Amino acid sequence: MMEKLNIQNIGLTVGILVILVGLWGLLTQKNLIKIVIGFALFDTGTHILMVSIGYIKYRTAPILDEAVDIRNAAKLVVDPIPQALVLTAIVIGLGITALMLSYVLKMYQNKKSLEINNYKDLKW
Amino acid sequence: MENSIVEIIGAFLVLIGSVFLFLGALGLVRMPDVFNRIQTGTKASTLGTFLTFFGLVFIMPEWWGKLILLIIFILMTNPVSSHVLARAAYCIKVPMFKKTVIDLYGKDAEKLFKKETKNE
Amino acid sequence: MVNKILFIAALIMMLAILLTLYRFFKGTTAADRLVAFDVMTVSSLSLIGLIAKFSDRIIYLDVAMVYGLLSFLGVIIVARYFEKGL
Amino acid sequence: MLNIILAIFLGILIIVLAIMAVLNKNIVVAIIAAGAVSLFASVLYLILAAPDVAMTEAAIGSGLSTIIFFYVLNKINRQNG
Repeated sequence: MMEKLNIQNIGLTVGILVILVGLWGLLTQKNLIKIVIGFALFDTGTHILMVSIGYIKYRTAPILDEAVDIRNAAKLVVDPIPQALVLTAIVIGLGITALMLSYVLKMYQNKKSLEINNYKDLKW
Repeated sequence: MENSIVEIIGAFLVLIGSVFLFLGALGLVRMPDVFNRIQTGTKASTLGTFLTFFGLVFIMPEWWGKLILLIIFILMTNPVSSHVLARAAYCIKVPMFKKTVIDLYGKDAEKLFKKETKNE
Repeated sequence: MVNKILFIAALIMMLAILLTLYRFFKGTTAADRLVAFDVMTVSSLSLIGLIAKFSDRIIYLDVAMVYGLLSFLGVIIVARYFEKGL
Repeated sequence: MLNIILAIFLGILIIVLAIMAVLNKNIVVAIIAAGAVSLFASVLYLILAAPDVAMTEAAIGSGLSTIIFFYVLNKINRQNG
């Protein structure tokens, strides 16, 4: 039991739980802005999950300065590839959030309402 | 494992700083209305963060540049944010505690907000 | 000796963040919650300083600087929204 | 040892704030809670040895997202009356 309690497993658990909470908010809320907030939580959860996949025990951050010897750097630092992927995903998540919010603004300008139940134009 | 006396002084400074942070959070729970909470929370937490970074200067002497920069940054931004917060809380008319004695900001604030709305 | 004292200091800071979380959870108005958010971020700023000391990398202090700047910006934005719109 | 205690503490904090961001009726409080989730997630990235991701998450996920949300909320309020 105590051997399973390391930082990587805690990170994976927190990531999956935040993904589930975001999905719950995305599916059950009626307000349009609350739906976008649920999407932002989902995004944060996937980022925590991906960073904690690349973590290796007892190692330090992959930035080379005087604390990390360059010749032994491959044995001292964690995996830098998932961090680079997450760095890209954060910026794309901001773009998607801004696009969804601009759609919310357009929908509000048409119908003067933020309730999801008032938009039934596609159900004829 | 032996530590020099300077490092132990620094560690005790960090401990005093954390106690100040705890007292600020306790005041945030115990105080009755918004303005009292702003006063106790931001003042105590500013001193706590200041003492923590100042103690880290004693423990890690080669990091002094960035730590002093952080201390100056905290001392400049934290009172500004507390002031803006108090002004916003007054502006949306948060109810005061019923034992409040005096409100000197009232008349000035009425004139100020009227003038600003006229200009727009 | 020094490491034990710093460990106790980190535990006290975590307790302080939990108390502000209680105020954030219960606070009756939105301004209460904004004050709790401000104190919470300032407390975790000094927690980042202790993490940097324990893992012995100076690069972590840059994160503390960005963190402080962005939390300040968030409080200013929400207060401006309360006052008269952005 | 301190790393494991801090990770458990930050995980509990992140999950409580996320549930609060979903369940609260007031939209302003929900947006502040979502920003707080991003800020504490950046401290968790610091423990997971990723300071560059922590910096970007604190700048973009917390700062810029909150600004965009309040910009849209202000536009909606202004069209109302």
